Formats: sequence, structure tokens, C-alpha cells
Amino acid sequence: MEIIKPAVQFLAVMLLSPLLLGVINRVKAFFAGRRGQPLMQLYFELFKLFQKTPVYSRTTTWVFRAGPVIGVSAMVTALAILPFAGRPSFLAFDGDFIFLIYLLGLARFATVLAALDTGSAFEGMGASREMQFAVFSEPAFFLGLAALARATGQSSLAGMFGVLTGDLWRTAAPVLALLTASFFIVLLAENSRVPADDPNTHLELTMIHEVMVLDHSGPELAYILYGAALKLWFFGSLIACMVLPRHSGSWASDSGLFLLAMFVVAAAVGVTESVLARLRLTKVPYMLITAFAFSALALIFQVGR
Amino acid sequence: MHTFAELIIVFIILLDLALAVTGGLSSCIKLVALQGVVAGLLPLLAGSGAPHPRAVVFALVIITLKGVVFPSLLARARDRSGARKDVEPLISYPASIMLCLGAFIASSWMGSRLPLPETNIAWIVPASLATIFTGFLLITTRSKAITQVLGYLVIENGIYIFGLALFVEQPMMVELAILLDVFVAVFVMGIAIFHISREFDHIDTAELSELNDWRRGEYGK
Amino acid sequence: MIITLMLLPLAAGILSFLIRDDNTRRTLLLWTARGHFLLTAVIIYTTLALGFVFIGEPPAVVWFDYDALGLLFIGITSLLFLGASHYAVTYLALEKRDPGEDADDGSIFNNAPEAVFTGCLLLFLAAMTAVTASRHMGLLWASVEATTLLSAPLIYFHRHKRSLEATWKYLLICSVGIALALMGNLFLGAAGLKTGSGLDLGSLLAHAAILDKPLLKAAFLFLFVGYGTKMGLSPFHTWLPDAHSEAPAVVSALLSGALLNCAFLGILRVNAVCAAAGLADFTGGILILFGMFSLITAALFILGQRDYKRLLAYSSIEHMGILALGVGLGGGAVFAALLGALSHSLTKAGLFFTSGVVLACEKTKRITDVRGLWRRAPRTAVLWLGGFFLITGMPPSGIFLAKFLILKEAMAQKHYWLAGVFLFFLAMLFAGMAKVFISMTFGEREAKPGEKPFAEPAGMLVPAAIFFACVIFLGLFMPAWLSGLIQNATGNI
Amino acid sequence: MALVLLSFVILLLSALLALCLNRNTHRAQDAGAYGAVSASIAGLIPAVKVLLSGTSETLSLPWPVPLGSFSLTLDPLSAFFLIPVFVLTGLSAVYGVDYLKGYSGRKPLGLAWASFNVLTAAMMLVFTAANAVLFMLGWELMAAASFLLVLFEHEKPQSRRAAFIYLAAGGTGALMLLAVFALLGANSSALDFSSFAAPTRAAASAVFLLALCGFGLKAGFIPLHVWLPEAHPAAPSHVSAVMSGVMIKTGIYGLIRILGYLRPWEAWWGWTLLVLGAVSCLVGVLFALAQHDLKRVLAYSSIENIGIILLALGLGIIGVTHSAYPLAALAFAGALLHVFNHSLFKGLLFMGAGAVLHGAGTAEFEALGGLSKRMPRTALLFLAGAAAACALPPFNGFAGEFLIYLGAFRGLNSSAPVALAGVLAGLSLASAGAVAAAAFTRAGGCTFLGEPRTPRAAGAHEAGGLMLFSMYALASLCLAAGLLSPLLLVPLSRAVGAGFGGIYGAGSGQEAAAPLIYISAGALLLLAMVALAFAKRRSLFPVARAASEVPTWDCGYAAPTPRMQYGASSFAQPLTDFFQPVLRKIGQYPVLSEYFPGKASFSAEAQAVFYNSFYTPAASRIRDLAYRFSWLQHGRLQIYIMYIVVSLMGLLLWKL
Repeated sequence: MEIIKPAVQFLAVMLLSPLLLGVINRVKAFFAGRRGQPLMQLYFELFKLFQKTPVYSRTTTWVFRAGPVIGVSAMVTALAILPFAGRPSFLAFDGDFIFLIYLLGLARFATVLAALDTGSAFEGMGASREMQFAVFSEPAFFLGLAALARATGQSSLAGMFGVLTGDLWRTAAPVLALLTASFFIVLLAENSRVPADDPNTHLELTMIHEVMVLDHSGPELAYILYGAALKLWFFGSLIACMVLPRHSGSWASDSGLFLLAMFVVAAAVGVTESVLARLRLTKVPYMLITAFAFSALALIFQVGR
Repeated sequence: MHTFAELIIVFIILLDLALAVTGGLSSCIKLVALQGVVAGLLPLLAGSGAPHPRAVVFALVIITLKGVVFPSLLARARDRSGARKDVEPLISYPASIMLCLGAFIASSWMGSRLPLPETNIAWIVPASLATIFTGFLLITTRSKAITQVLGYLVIENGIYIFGLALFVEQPMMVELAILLDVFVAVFVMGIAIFHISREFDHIDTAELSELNDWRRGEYGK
Repeated sequence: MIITLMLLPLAAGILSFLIRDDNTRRTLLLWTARGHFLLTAVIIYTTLALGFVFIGEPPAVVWFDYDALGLLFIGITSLLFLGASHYAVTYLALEKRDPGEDADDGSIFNNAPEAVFTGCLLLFLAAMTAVTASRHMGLLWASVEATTLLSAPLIYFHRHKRSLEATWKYLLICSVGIALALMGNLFLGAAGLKTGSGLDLGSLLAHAAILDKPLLKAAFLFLFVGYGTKMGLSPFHTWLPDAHSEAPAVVSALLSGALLNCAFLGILRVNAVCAAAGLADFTGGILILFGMFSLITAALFILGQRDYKRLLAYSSIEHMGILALGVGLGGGAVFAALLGALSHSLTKAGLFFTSGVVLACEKTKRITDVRGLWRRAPRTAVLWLGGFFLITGMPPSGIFLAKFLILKEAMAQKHYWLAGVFLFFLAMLFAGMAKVFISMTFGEREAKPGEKPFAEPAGMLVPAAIFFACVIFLGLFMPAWLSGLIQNATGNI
Repeated sequence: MALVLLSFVILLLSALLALCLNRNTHRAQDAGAYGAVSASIAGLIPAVKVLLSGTSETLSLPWPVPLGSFSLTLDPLSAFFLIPVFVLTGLSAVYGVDYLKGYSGRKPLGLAWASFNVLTAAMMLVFTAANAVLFMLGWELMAAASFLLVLFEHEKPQSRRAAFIYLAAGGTGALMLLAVFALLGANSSALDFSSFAAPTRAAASAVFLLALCGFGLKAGFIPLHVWLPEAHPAAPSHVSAVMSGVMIKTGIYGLIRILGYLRPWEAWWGWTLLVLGAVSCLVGVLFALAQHDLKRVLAYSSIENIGIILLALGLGIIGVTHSAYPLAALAFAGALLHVFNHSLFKGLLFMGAGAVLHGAGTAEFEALGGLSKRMPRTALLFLAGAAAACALPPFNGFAGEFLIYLGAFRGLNSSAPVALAGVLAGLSLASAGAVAAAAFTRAGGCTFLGEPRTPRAAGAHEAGGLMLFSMYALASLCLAAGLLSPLLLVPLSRAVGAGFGGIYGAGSGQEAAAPLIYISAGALLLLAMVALAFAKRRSLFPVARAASEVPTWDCGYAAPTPRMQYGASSFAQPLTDFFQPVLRKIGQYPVLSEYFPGKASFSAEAQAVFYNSFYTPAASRIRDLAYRFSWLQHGRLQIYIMYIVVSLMGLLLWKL
């Protein structure tokens, strides 16, 4: 197999993923009628943070330092497996998405432990909530993938998105639409976007993901932010692959379209964030259960067909 | 000859009824003794022709035991225990009569189911069964320890009627062993009663129910 | 030889009434037991070596002789008595030292004279020997009655109200039962009247085919109820818990381990006659019915039990039920029943021995008052717990094998419901006993005021230990001669 | 086979020796530990040989016991179950030496070691016996030995209670197994496994149900699990490791064995197993989330993992009955692989919990915290084990679950029932995995991270060298088994072939090979990434000064006290509240009425739902019945004799 194309794809992902957040913020700013931060804001922040000296709490131990490292490397590994524009990356095998889900789990595990290591009430709170939402989002995500696998008759992501063509959309539109919706909700929750969470509030009591990383600083914080961007790319690309069934032969055009789709998804996230209000904390599980219901419905349709 | 035997049978049954209704302790003892004597006479009349000499000896032993020894033993036990004079039945006398009659009916039915081979006396089986059940009646519906021994003796009488009517030609050895056992049984029971009367102020067996597993009032909650 | 076997304890018993000195009497007891055991061993050995003469074909009328079944039971009895005698010597010495303040209400009582105790013990052995040896139903009956009368004074060793009550109930209930058995014997004779075989076992078996069926049935019913009373099958078992709980431990052990077997032997004898007469189904049904009923009764009463000696007594009822069940099922289960009889006798005797030590240590029979035996009397606790595991059929033990075989037979005969009920109540029994034994053995108990540390009497523990070892050994390795003996014994049923 | 016998003999002799040396603690410890370790080494050799060669060894000696024959069989399945036994018991023995030192003088250590070695020997017997009597012998010895170990601290009432529940459950299960063997061997003279005949359909289903209950009472899936969360915490930790790591697997092993004699299988068996497994893994892990004691959490997590194994078995049986072979092969392989993996990481976790008990004197979350400063190695190892238990790559827990997932997804594309089964299985796995992550982050966090909540925790000390050695060994095994899972495939397929039939063995081999290789590649990539990120986190853009230490930025609190940090109850509250209908936890919530509320306290306590709301009422019902019947023995002589008369009358009237 050739190594060049996957390498290029991977490099693109690594470089472009921070841009998605920029897009989201610009869209939100546009809706709010502000100028908003520059598109490259996250790049600047990462650059700055990498140069800063980390500050550690006396309470913390190696767990605190290990968290971000493991988190980001899990995400990078995940993206090395995730197909790009429906084409396999470095690794593509039967059941690769299971591996991906558990890589996300590993990242979450490390982050939560790191948060608990600070012994702070707020970060514990955030950790607890993160875990709570994961319990609801993972089954929904899993069920969606199961439905997709049933629809496409494949058991590897590349395979699924490979056979996910326009006429499949024509025959199984409701199923795929439901799945897309479900994945989108999961994306919002997993990436702590409104309405599940508000990334740029500053009232710790209401935060989930952000509050877990209160004590991180310097390169560790940079890792965390970068990891979050990669995670957004991860879910975004799933949706992009879903809604972009067309596969012209040429790699270049497909990739271009795919990147475009990614930014469309990011814009969609931005729009959602601007038009929706943040849900009450106790309501978030119901949102995720809705996603679960969508996936289940899709699966039932699919088995029924 | 057999008419005599059958008369005796009838007499024994009547004695059963009498036991079922008698209230006095001493008269009970006398009745049981009488029944034993009569039963002891039975084999002499059962066999056809002149009674076998061995049977005669045997009958004599029986009569002395049941007619003389046991009653005196029991009488002594009663006097020692200074028990009140009546048997203190747990159920009324009419009820006892009813039960007794019921026992007769049941036993006659069983007798009809169990025809004895080559015996020439009618009513042997029913009479013995009836006597046995009367004995049980005495044991279960009378409250005194002595009456229970009496019941045991009545049961023995019942069995005895049956046995003697059957085995005139059995080896002596066995009967003697059996007899010895009965004798010792009564003897030991007498001793026991003596001890009971010493330990407990009287021999009403209601006292003798301390050993039980009844978890009264610990259930249904 | 057999006569000597019976005369030896008889003579010794009578003698011991005359002996004044305690120690000589105890030595007499010991040596009689040893001699008896030795003789038994010799008889068993010779019979096994020569092969069984009197299986099947009728001999001339013999009153005393051993077939395989009798040998098995005399073996059990003699072995048990050997252990019991050794136990009793230590026990009597202990009793002499502190004459009883009563276990439950603390009232002072004095024991029966030791001469009476020892004498009755020995005569009791003689009577049981006669039971196992007799080939004549009348003699069998007489000896069984004799065992009752001779064991009554043993139960009344501690002379206080409750033991008297127990003795009285034992005496009366068993006598009544035995009276019924006598009636049964007469019916048996009547059934065999035209064959002229009287009550001789051999000829009864030989002419079984032409016995009068209805009378035979009646005979079986009377004998079953009669000997069943003695054997402790529910609902005739009522005397058993009282007697076992009030008698001294050694007596309870003998009652449970030897006496019940003797009564069982009586049932087996008449069962053999009925089976030979083709009434196997009739008897089997009754045996199964009452066996299960005993099992259920035992289970229910063990759950609500407050007194650990009564608990053991109910466990004996359970095992008698299992034996009856096995014989009723027939086939391979008969072997199981006999194996179970052997193992149960040894295990239960050991448990009763241990219970005696527990009583001596804790001065109470109430389960709830015994805690942390482990601390005060470790060896006793080990035996107590081990006995529990063995009696509930934890392998390796003969009891386990017996239960397994019976279950297998039931399944093979497609008695699925029977097997189900059997298992359910076994589980109930196991749980009930487990609770008791755990709570008694483990945990802590603060020492009572003025309580001195308890010195465990080795003489009372060693017999139990040896019995348990035998049972475990049975479960691990069954010597060929023994299985042969039991196999032959099944031929006598 | 000779070596198996040898290790058997070593175990029994060393047990005896330890018992004799009970007085001298050190000697007893040495006797027990050396015996266990050498026996494990001796036993590992033949087990590995059989797995690699694939040829099973048998031994048959004459054994004069009715129904019995001393016949042992070491086929790949037995060997596959035996290897964890040897690994775990050997390491636990090493661990135990340090762990039990503290008890010397207060406890009969000789007895403890004797029972430990007997337990090991009994497990060997169970896994190799080829005769019902022999099997039951091993089974009950196992129960008895572990019962004694559960009572190690018998002065505590809860451990006595635990022991009773354990014993009762074990006894009931054993009786059911007797029924199973009696049914299977009803027509065979000696109950050798080889002589078992496949019974008729109805009987087969009966056997299946009996075996399910009988073995289930040992395996401890819901609702037969009640003894497990009581007994595991009560036992000494190295024993809990063995009990939870391998002993409960004897139930799985027995079930597989018995299933082998019940072909052809019914679909509804598979569904039963699947549903039971799903319920156990979900409910079990939820209970784990609600516990407040480290060892109880681990015990409930064992229930979850047993559920996963059961679920895989059910999935496989459904696959077989619908002839969906790749699904079946993968599911069976996943089940067995998870058996192996679970024994490794659960052993590690229990040892970690033991180290906590040993170092801090308690395993209550509310009394712990901040141990990773005081016992860093234990913390590292425990968290590694926790990651493995959450099936996170690169640890070994993932491989087994992955195979099950893969099977489920293969099933998706076949007929509707199989697809449904697959979805059910995968879904419960996913949900259980998510909750497990919550439970284990909670456990690890509240124990090792943050500030110590009590002086006890503050004064905790690191575990001894031998304890650490065992934990390191297990942790590295976990990692190795995760990274090198393809290497396990050969023995695994052998075991599957021996347990379920050759085609499944081969099938699992070829189906699972490629994905597993990719998995390990991914795992290696992950490790590489971690190393890279760790190396680069400073040197990507070199920074001037070294890191500085400050108090936790607690949004302005200068000095956050330990009491401010999030407690275990609070951490779990959102989820446990959501699942309150299942958990039925008892808790007091503060009610804030006035504007300036005073002291408020919150506590939530999980209760043993099944025990309290099913078993206890049933037991008391039965006891009540027994008490009612106790009237029969009321002590009145007359009525006693009446019983005799009445039954005699009845018999005469009925039978004549």
C-alpha cells in the first residue's frame, strides 16, 4: 500500500483541526454581531502556551502531568486510524471504530484522573459530570455505528464510508438522516459545546469540560486544547463522511470536498451554538437519550428493511 | 366348646367398652386385670379337645402375672403417688364410647379383610384389634401416667388374644421371652411412675411437656 | 462363637452391678468393649474368608446366626461401642469431679449410681448384639424391646425432671411401638401359618412365595410402624429429640448410632420377606413416603432449633429418612442406604461425643449461648466443624457417596419430583445447620465471671476424631472387603 | 501429567507442613508460600505444553470408590483455565507473605496457608477431573478451603455473615451439580465424563438449567451473586485475588464442560445466557459505582466481568444455533480470552486494594485519598489495572471485549435474531464499559488522588517489596497480554476447539488474527505517541524556568482543605440518582430552607438489593413456615402416641 497519501491526510488533519474552532468562534461572533477573534486564534494560544512554564499544585502527582499527555496521544492515534474522506488512513481493520471509541475512553479516563488529582471541589465536579455524560453518549454513538454497519454491511469505518454512496442515501435516506442527527448530538456533547456545555463561560459551577482543566497550565494546557480540537475533528469528520456520499475517483477532489464539508460542519456547530441556549445540567442526559433514540430508530428501520 | 371361646371374646369386647367409660382408677386396674385373666383362659378353650399340658402351664403363668402381679404393682404405684381417685379423661365419656365403637367398626372391617387361616374361632382378629385400639384410647385420652400403663397393658391383652389363638404349637421359648419383656416393661414403668411421683407433685402428664420445640407466638409476624 | 459374643457383655453387665470400685468397673467396661470388638472382627473375618453360608437357602431352624447384613450392623455397633466405652471412662471421671449443676436451669441434681450406668451400658450392648444376630423374628422383637428397657435407665442418668420426662416418653412411646411390632410378628406368623415356618427368618424367606399376601401386608404395616417408632421415622420420631438431648452424650451417640440401626434392621428383615413374596413395590412405596416425610420434618425442625443436641437428633431423623428412602428406591440405592447407615453412625456418634465436650465447656445446650468455641476449645471446634461438614454430606465422606448414589438411582428411575424435593430439603437442612455451626464455632464471647480456661479432655475427643477419620477414609478409599460385605448385605434385603 | 500430579502433591504436602508449623509463623509462611510457588511452576509446564502442542494428556488410576474413578484429563480447555490459576496463585502466595506478616501472632497463619494451598489444589482438581465424584470432591474442597479463608477475621460479624451466605450458596449449588451429574450419568455405572450420554431434549434443558444455577452460584452472576460482594471483601486480599480471579471461573468452566455434553444446543439457552450476562454486567457495574469500599467495588466489578463472559457464551450459542459461524467462533474466543484477561487484572486490582488496606488500614473511600503521594508505586499499578478493567487499550482488558464486539458486528449482517443478539451484546458491553470507567475513575481517584481525608490515609506507607513484586509482575503481564494479544491466539483457538468444537477453534483463529494484529499495532502506536508527547512537552519550544509548585487553584480558595474535595458519594451521585430505581440506595439529602443554611450533610449508601429484597424475605418466609410446624413437637405424650395410632389406622385403611 502507498504511504504518501495517508501521510498527507494525517498531516492535514494535524494542522487543520485547530482551525475548526476558529471557524466556530467566527460564526458565533457573526451571529452575535461581533468581530470576534481571528481564525487562527487557537494556533496563537498553543504557540504561547508551549512557551510558558507550567505551574503545578502541591497536591498533584504524576497522574496530573500524565493526563494531558495520554489524552492528546490517544487522540492523535485515533486520528491516525480514522478514515479521511472515506478513504483508509494508516490503519484500517475490522472493528477499528471499537478501538477508536475506547481510545476516546482512554483520553477521558486520563483527563478525569488528572482532574481528580488536584483535590479541588470544582474539578471533581467536572470529572463527575464528564463521566455521567459519557455513560449516555457512548451507547448512542455505538448504536449509531451499529446501525451504520448494518446499513452498509461493513465492519470497518473505511469500509462503511467506502460503500456509503449516493444511491444508499436514496434507498436508506431516513436511516442515514437519523444517524447523522444522532452523531451531531453526540458531537455537541462530547466536545462540550452548547447546549450540553458552554466552552467560554467563566462560572465554574456550570462548566463541565473546561472546569476539569482549571489547574493545567503551560504545555499541558496546550496539549489539552489541541486534543480538544482533534476530538472535534474526529466527530466532525464522521458527520462529514456521512453527509458526503459522493466518491469521484480522484483523491484530490474528494479530499478538497471533504475539507469543505468539515468546515461546513464546524459552521453548523457554530450556528447551533448561537441559536440554542445552554440546557440545564439535569436535562443534558435527556438530550443524549434523544440521540440514543435516533440511533435505535435508525437501527430498527434498517433491520426492518 | 367354641361357643365358650366366642362368649369370652364377646366378654372381652364388653370389657373394652367398660374400660372406655370407667372413671375410677382402681376399678380400671381391676378391669384390666380381669381382662388379662379372661384372655389367659382363652387358649384352654381355643384348642379342640383336651388342652395341651404345656398350654395349661402357660395359661397359669399368664393368669398369675396379669391377674395378680401387675395389678398389685400398679396399685402400689398409685398409692405411692397419692394420685386422685379418678382417671381425669381429656375427653368426655360419651366421646370415648363413640371412639371405641368407631374402633370396633374399623377393626371388624379389617378383620373381614384379613381372614385368618385355619382358626375355628370367629371374631378373633376384630376383638384383638378392638382391644388394641381401646388401649390406645386409654393412653391418648387419659391424663395420668398410670392410665397410660394400663392402656399399654390393654394393648398387650389385645395382642395376646391374637397370639394365643394362633400359636398353640409355637416353641415356648419365644412366648416366655415376650412375656418376660412385658413383665419387665411394666416393672420399669412402675419404677418410672414412682420417680415421676417423687419429682413432680402428682403424676398428671400435663406436667411432662417441658421438652418441646414449639416456638409459640414466634411466627405469623 | 456368636453365643460368646452375646454372653460376654451380658456377663460383664451383671458383674458390673456387683463391683463396688469404680476404676475396676471402668476397666471392665473398657476390656469388655475391646473383647467384643475383637470377637466381632474375628467373626467378620472368618465369615468373609469362608464366604456366606446362609444366604438364600434355608438352614434348619437357627435362632442366632449372622448373614452379611447382620455382620455389617454388628460391626457398626461394636465399633461404636468401643469408641463409646473409651469416651465413657473419661466422661464418668469428669462427671464424678463436678456432679451436675443442671445445664439449663442450674438446679442441682445427682447422677444415677455409676454401677447402674455401666451395667445397663453393657447389657444394652448384649441386647443389640442379639438383635443383629437373631434369625428369628420373635427373638429379634424380644431383643429390640430389651434394648428399649435397658437404655431407659441410661437416659435417666442425670436425675432431674427433664431427663425423667424424656425417659418416660421414650419408654412409653417405644413400648407402644414395640407392642405394635409384636402384633406385626403375629400377623407374620399367621401369614406363614400354613407353611408352618413360624417366625424363622430362613424358612419365611424360603416359603415367601406362598405366604398369605393380605396378612403379610398387615404384618409389614404393623412391623413398619413399630420398628419405625424405634428407628425414629417421622411422625413416630417424637421421643427421639427429647431422649437424645437429655441423655448423656455417650448414650445419645449409642442411641443414634447403634440403636436406630438395630430398629432399621428389623424393618429390613421384614422388608426382605415382603420383597421375596413379591411385595417390593408395596413396601418400597411406604418406605419412600415415610423417608421423605422424615427428611422434611427434620428440615423444618432444624430451622427453628434452639438446642444443639436436639439439632443433632433431628439430623439423625433426617438420615434415617434417607436410609428408608434408599431402601425404598431399591437397586443401587440399597447399597447407598447401607453405606449411609455405616457413615452416619460413625459421624453422628462423633458429633455427639463432641457435643458432650461442648456442653462440658460451655455448660449450656442453647445454641445462642455458645459463641467462639474456636477460642476456648480449639480442638473441639475443629471436630465440631468437621463433623458438620461430614454430616451434611461434604465429600470426601461415605454420606456424600450415599446421597449421590440415592440421587442417581432416583434419576435413573425417573422419580424427578422426588429428586427435586429431596434436593430442596437437603439444601434447607444444609443452610440451617450451617448457620448454627458457624455461629457456635466462630466469633468471640466475653468470658463469664469466674470462668476458668477449659482443658479439653483428650479421652473424649480422640474417639470422635478417629470416627471422623474413618468416615473420610470411606469417602476416599473403600476397601474391597467392606464393599463386598455391603454388596452381600444388599442381597439380604 | 506427572508434573500436574507433582504440583498437586507439593500443594497438599506443603499445606500439611504449614498446618504442623502453625506455631512458628515464619516457618509456616515459608512452607505455604514456597509450596504454592513451586507447585505453580511445576504445574505451568504441562499446561503450556498442552496448549502449544494441542494434544491432551489423560491419567487414569484405579480408585475404589462407588461411582468414582481417579481419571484426570488435561485438554487445552483445562490447560487454558489452569494457566491463570498457576500464575495468580503463585504471585498471590508471594504477595501473601508480606501481606500476612502483620497478622503473625494474632492469627493462625499456618491454617491460612494450608487452606490457601488446599484451595489451589482443589481448583486444579476441578479443572482436570474427568469423573463426577472426583470433580465434586475438588469442588467441595474448594468451597471448604475458601470458606475458612473468608472466616480469616471471624471476630468480625460481617465476615461471619459473609461466610454463612457463601457456604449456603455453595452447598445449594453443589446439590444442583449432583443432580446434573446424576441426570447425565443416570445410565452409566461409573460417572466418568466420557461415559455421559446426551439426554433427551427435555432432560437436556433441565440439565442446562440445573448446571446454570449450580455453576452460576459459584460464578456469581446476577441474581445468584449475593455471596460474592460479601465474601470477597472479607477474605485476605491475596485470597480475594485468587477467588475473584480464578475461583469464580470454575463456574464458567463447568458450564462450558456440561454444555459440551448437551449438543445440539437450543437457541433459548443462548438467549438465557445472553440476557443474564447483559443484566449482570450492567447491574453489576452500577452497583460497583455505588459502593463505598474499594474491595466491594472490585467484587461487583467481578460480577460485571462474569456477566461479560456469560454474554459472550450466550452470543456464541445463538450463533451456533443459527449457524452464524464467524460470530460463534469470535464470541467463544472472546469469552475465553476475557476469562484469562480478567484473572490478570482483577488479581492486580485486589492486590492493589490489599496494599491500600495494608498501608492505610482501611479501604473506605471516605477515609482515603492522596495515597499516590505516599504509595506511588501502588497507585501506578492500581491505575494501570483500573485501565485494564475498563478495557482501555493498550492493556489486556480490551482484547477480549474486542473479539466479542467483533463477533456482535459480524452477527449484524446475518438474520434478524442474530443481529438483535449482536446489538444487545454490543450495547450492553458499551454501556457497561462507560459505567465501569466512571466506577474505576471514582475508585482510583478517591483512593489515591487529591488530599488525604483522614490522618490514617495521611500516614499510609508503601507496600512491602514482595507485594510490589507480585503487582509489578501482574501489571506487566496485563500490558504484555494487551500488546501481544495475537500471540495468545494459538492457545486460545486450541482451547476454543477443545471446549466448543474444532471448527470454532479454527474459525476463531482465522477470524480474529488480522484485527488483533492491527489492535496491537494501534496499541504500539499509542505508546509511541505517549512517549513522544511526554518527551516533547518541554522541548517543543524550550522554556526558561523550571515548573513551580503552588496550592491548587480552587477558584480563589487559598488553602483548600481535604474536606472541600469531591467525595465518592458526590462523584457518583448524578449517575446513581439516575439509576436509583435499580440501586435503591438509602441516603439523606440536605434540605436547605432558610437563607443562611447551617450544617448540612449528604450521604448515600448502596444496599445489597437482591439480598435484602429477595433472599432475606424468602428465607424468613421459610423460617416462619418452620416455626408454624414446630407446633407438632409440643411435648404432650398423648398426642405423640395419637400420631402413631392415626398413621397406623391410615396405613391400614389405605393399604389393606
